[in-house]
Amino acid sequence: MHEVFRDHPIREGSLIYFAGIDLGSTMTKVVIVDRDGKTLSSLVGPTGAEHRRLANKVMADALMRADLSFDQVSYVVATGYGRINIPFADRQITELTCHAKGISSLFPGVRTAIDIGGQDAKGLKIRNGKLIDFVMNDRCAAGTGRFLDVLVGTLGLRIDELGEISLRATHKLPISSTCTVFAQMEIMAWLSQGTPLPDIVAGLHDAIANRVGKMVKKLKIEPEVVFTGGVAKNIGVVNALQEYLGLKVSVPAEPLLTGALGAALLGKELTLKAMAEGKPIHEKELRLAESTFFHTENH
Amino acid sequence: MTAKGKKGFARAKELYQDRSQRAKELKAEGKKVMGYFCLYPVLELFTAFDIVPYRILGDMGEPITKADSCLPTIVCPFIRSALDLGLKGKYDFFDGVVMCHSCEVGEKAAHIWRIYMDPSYYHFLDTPHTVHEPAQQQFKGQLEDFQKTLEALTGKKLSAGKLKDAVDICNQQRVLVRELYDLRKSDPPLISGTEIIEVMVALMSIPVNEGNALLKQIIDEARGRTDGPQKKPHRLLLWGTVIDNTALVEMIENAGANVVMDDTCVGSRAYFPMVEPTENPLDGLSRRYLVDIKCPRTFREAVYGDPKKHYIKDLEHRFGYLKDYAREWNADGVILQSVRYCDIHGYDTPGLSDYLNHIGLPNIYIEHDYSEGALAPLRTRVQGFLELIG
Amino acid sequence: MSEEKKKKAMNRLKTMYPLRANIDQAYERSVEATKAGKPTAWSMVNWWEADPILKAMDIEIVYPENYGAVCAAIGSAQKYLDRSDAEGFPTHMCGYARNCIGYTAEMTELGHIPSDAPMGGMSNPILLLSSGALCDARIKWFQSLGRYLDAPVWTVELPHPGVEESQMPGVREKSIQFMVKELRELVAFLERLTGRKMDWAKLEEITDDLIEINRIWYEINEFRKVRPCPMHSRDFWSCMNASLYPAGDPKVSLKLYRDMYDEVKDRVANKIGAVENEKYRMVFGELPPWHALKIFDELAERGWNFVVESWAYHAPKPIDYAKISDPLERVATQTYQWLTGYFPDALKEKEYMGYFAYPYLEWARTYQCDGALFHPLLTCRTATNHLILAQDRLLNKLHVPSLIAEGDIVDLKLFDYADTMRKAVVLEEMMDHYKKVRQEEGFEW
Amino acid sequence: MALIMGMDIGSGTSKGVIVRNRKPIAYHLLPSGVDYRAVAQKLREELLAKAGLSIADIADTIATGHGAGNVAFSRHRVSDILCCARGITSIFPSVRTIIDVQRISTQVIRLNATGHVINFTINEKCATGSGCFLDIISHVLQIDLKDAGPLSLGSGNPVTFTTGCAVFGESEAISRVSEGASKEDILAGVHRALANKISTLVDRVGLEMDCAMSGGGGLNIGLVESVEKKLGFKLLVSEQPQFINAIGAAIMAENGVEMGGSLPEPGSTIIT
Ligand SMILES: Nc1ncnc2c1ncn2[C@@H]1O[C@H](COP(=O)(O)OP(=O)(O)O)[C@@H](O)[C@H]1O
Ligand SMILES: Nc1ncnc2c1ncn2[C@@H]1O[C@H](COP(=O)(O)OP(=O)(O)O)[C@@H](O)[C@H]1O
Ligand code: SF4
Ligand code: SF4
Ligand code: SF4
Repeated sequence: MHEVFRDHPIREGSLIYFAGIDLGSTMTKVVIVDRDGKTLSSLVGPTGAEHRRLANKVMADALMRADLSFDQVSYVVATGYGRINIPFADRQITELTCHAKGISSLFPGVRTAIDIGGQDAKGLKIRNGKLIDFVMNDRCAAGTGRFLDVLVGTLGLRIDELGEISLRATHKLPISSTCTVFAQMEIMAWLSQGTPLPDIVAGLHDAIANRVGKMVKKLKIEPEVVFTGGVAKNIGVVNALQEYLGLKVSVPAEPLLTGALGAALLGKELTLKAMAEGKPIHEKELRLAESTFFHTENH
Repeated sequence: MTAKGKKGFARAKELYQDRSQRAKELKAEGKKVMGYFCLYPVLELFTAFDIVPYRILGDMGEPITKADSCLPTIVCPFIRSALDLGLKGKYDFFDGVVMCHSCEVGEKAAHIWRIYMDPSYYHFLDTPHTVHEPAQQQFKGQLEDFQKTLEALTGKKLSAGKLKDAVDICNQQRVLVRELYDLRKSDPPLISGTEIIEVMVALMSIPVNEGNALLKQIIDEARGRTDGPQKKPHRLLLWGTVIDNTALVEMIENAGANVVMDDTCVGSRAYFPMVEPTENPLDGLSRRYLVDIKCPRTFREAVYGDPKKHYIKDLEHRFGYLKDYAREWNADGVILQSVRYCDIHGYDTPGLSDYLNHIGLPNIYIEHDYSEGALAPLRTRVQGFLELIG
Repeated sequence: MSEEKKKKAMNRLKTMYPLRANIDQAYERSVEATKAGKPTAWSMVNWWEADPILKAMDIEIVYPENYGAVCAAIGSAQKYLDRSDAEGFPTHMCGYARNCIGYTAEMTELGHIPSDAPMGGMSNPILLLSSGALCDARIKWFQSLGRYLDAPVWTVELPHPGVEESQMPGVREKSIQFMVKELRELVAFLERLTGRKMDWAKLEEITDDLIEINRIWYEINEFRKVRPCPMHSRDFWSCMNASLYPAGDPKVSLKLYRDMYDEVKDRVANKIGAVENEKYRMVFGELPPWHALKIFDELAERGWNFVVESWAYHAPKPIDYAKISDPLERVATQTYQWLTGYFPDALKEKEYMGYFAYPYLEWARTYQCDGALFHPLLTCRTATNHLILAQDRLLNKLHVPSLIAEGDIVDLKLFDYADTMRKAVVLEEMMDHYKKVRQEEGFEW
Repeated sequence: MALIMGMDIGSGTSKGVIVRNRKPIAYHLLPSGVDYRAVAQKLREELLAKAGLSIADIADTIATGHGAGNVAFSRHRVSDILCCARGITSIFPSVRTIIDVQRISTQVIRLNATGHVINFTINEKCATGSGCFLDIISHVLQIDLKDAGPLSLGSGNPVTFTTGCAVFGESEAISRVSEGASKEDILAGVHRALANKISTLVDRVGLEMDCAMSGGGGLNIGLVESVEKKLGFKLLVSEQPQFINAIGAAIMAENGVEMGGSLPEPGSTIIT
């Protein structure tokens, strides 16, 4: 059940391609770009316990959509939580740097970026397209996409409905539990009292926005602020965050993909730089071995 | 002395992996082994009485189970871990323990240790919080009392000569540790951050003179080695709470940096300050331990009694030595790390970060649970930091 | 149960009201004084070690620790906590400290007291007086305010010898002399800082009054050993600040405490309890959940009387200070006595945490308690560290069961009323059981 | 004696029993869902139907558990800790220590010879120490709760869980899978982590034999065996461990009647 985005027709002339693969805790994202940095194809699939082992399968799908073979991809940068588990990657770069890159390519004036993914939330301080400082949360699932993922089940909703539903709220409920699991209990209590769903959902969005907003404030936020990561698809959280920060927040058209996009672009930069300097792009043997492995898996 | 199979680094590693082996051997030979907590129980006094000092540490690889029945979970997990090992009988070979007022939880845990473990010898040193003259005198008085209880325990009177000899031996160790640390100045360093931890933990598990011999072997070995650490894009300074396990440094070093210098209490903080020889050795000792050990547990002001205060001067006074470390060891970034729930280090981090920013040293603060396995999320942070400093 | 009966379950002391009002007024007066430009020191609660000195030099004292409680009670702490987080201070640190750091950061940024600061705010201090007593926050927190304030920080030492070590020859004298030397330095420093001279006569007077206040306050609490206990913890908390901080004019406080003494004595003589049908005599550990004080009414209806509280809020065991002529030495001795007063008894029982944990044992015994209710303050290590130990000692040495009901100093919402009640009824069953055990084993109660 | 209905409206499942003379004569369980009030109503109806009784046959209904306050037709709620004690004692009179593993909390309860509670401790605030942790991991491994226990028994090498968070335990499980750990090993790891927590709780209240496990956790053979292994002895587990609290609630009502009141024994609060 992969979503596929083919943004551009494949162009004849460009011979080399770059892939970024963002193996997140929840979603696996692949973006393939050409030497001009144009996105040729992108793919989003759930990570799941099995998918992680089959990162190359996801990659293969993305290649297929782009009508490319793995040989045509010059450089693969892996990022995301599972970046070390991608055997065919040429290099691993953290999602911090990749998001900064991806976002800057879409919003050249960005100075602060907020990324809320499935397992963590990050604040990035960016100047002239470069990451200069960051904050991250960890440990507690509250304040991450996981918070919502866990709670949608309780509410009997789908994750992609949350945003719309929350817009109908008349009164945002305060959620006091910091723990995801206990917030769940709290919500159940509200539900049993007949509290309207929109109010609860809006309360959850506020809870996330407050937690993440508070953390990102450490960076001394300056506009333009861009909000990315899967949770940015949720209009409710976007609004709550804008309200909390008192600032307008921009969201990329495809927020899930900025990490993978950044990874692909970084791979492109590294390659073009190496080519310009006449240096080898990557260690040949390793690369060959991996690609054979890759092909056998696919045929 | 028993014949030891391994030497140098291999021996240090062996001791790191099985800390108590040597202490237990010595105990079997009739020596007393004394556990001590934190840095303030003066090593010279143990050494002068021919007692084997054995630093009480935790174990990041072992889940804490027993300690939760006497200490709440919202306190320093290092202390909880140490207490847990004690309650599990891992420190049963001690002939006694010496605890101190390291920090609030350290002090409470000391008393709890005594209540639950009931060691046959126990002494508590109430390290003052300031470094002023009266505080030094107070600390000296405490050392006199400590000496008295050791005399009562051993039945031996301590002569000034013996204590002076002990000061010499311990100072020798400090000189050797500095020499070892100097070998981290080259690029690549001759010793990795991981190895340093193994060596330091080993030193804290054996008598000082044996530690000196071990250090000499290690220094020789390091000088001639070809299998040392690789050159890496970054050289880091590591500040913070106790690090007695290699996992964290290993994670950092695997992320693409060499840890070339540290300011933690299983490292330079413990060994760099020297004892000045004084007529009454306790004067030099009380000054060295109370004043010269630069742990954030102690309150110090830039100028004593100055009714004016300048923030940067204050920071310079408290953290200036880190600038020297960074310069001498050529570090291009600083990792400020703390175990969760450490108030002592927690209050200092924003100020220290201000200072490092002021002198232009990139830095990052990371907090961990004192658990080997929970380091994964930190890896991204460290790697991101390295990418950020280029 | 009728409304009428509910009101009657707890019987508050009449003399509590003027004393509480006096404390509140003192707070307001202090705010006004500092607003009017009187030199102000921010001070950690220091158990009378430095307060008399500051008072004698006519320096107004505000206690940011107490201010944290005020902000929490009014519900405005969250903003300051968030600010402290944003400033990069770890969130696990003391809630009062974080409240203060956030407040200070905001005040410095604005250049004046935030207009919405509760109770008029705390004005810019000339001095930050830390204390080495009891917790790390109290030494480290003011130093960390150096980011925002240019006021110098001074740390007052208070030795914490171990129980056995405290009894070694000379330790007491050396410790007190150490404190005296440090206090003398503090006086000299304050003279330089303010350009004023110390008024020694005034210091003597304040010291004497304080010692007397503490003595009477101690005696009042001694009356609570009687069955039925004449004074509930609610009254204790309402009045303790006149001793602890010491809030208000000592002369006024002294008179009000004397009145209270009379009323309590009278209740004892007439066997009037603070709770109707006293069934369970309880120890309360640490500070109560200020937002849920009504729980004490519900418990009072079930026969729970709270007869004694944490050691840290109580006055020292009285000793004779008459022979000490130097007022600084008297001050130091009283504070040292507060900290170590229970040590000799603790040593006899081989209890090595002579403060915090041991007094619970002594009190459970002398106040004949059936159980204890502990309310740990999650971010305050000092108030939480020893509770499990205290529970264990109470149960295993005295057969007194206890309950820990979670809460926090600034996040008052953390206290779960319903859940605490759910556990409290179970504690009743435990108390019934252990009462039998104590009787079987020949305990007095 | 009259028939009494005991209800345990848990955070995960709602359990109802009808008890006569301390013996349950009918059981029924429903997922709690989100509406406690409705589930309590439905549970009552279905339970009565199962037992072939009508409301008029039931002398009293008494509720316990997380959602007890929502049982509109019961006048009294009782503390689940006391219910657990009464319930266990009615089945295993020799029990002195109970390990009650519910969905959001795990509690260890100590009893005296008369079955009264003399100490207890609860692991809560963080979901790691309770059944919930298992639910989360089973969910991510796409394993039915029923199968988690038996499956874990086949593990040769349980993984060590290190994160303190139940929700992140999930991520840890995922990454372990990606490192090649089997589902069996992961489940066994969760059981072991829970067993460690439980042993800490047991240490805190002080163990006395016999020791029983109750609550939904008792249904999980893998968990039971891990705890047994950790503690070094066999646990008593009744046939219907999940119903213990509901049974106990009914027994409390019976006790109250026996003690001469129409109320359940002390330890109850009126639902207002
Ligand atoms: N269509 C959607 N609407 C709202 N939220 C979504 C949507 N798709 C994904 N999410 C949220 O995004 C999160 C995953 O974000 P992602 O950035 O991919 O994280 P990670 O990189 O950790 O996998 C999920 O936890 C989910 O909550
Ligand atoms: N069939 C089953 N097999 C194994 N474990 C189960 C089963 N059913 C429930 N559980 C476990 O029991 C827990 C629920 O226990 P229960 O006592 O019903 O809790 P609550 O009363 O809070 O709903 C679940 O979290 C789950 O881990
Ligand atoms: S509180 Fe909840 S979300 Fe937070 S760490 Fe614990 S289980 Fe996880
Ligand atoms: S890490 Fe901090 S809290 Fe722990 S022992 Fe050290 S100073 Fe104390
Ligand atoms: S930690 Fe506790 S004792 Fe220390 S300052 Fe905070 S509230 Fe006060």
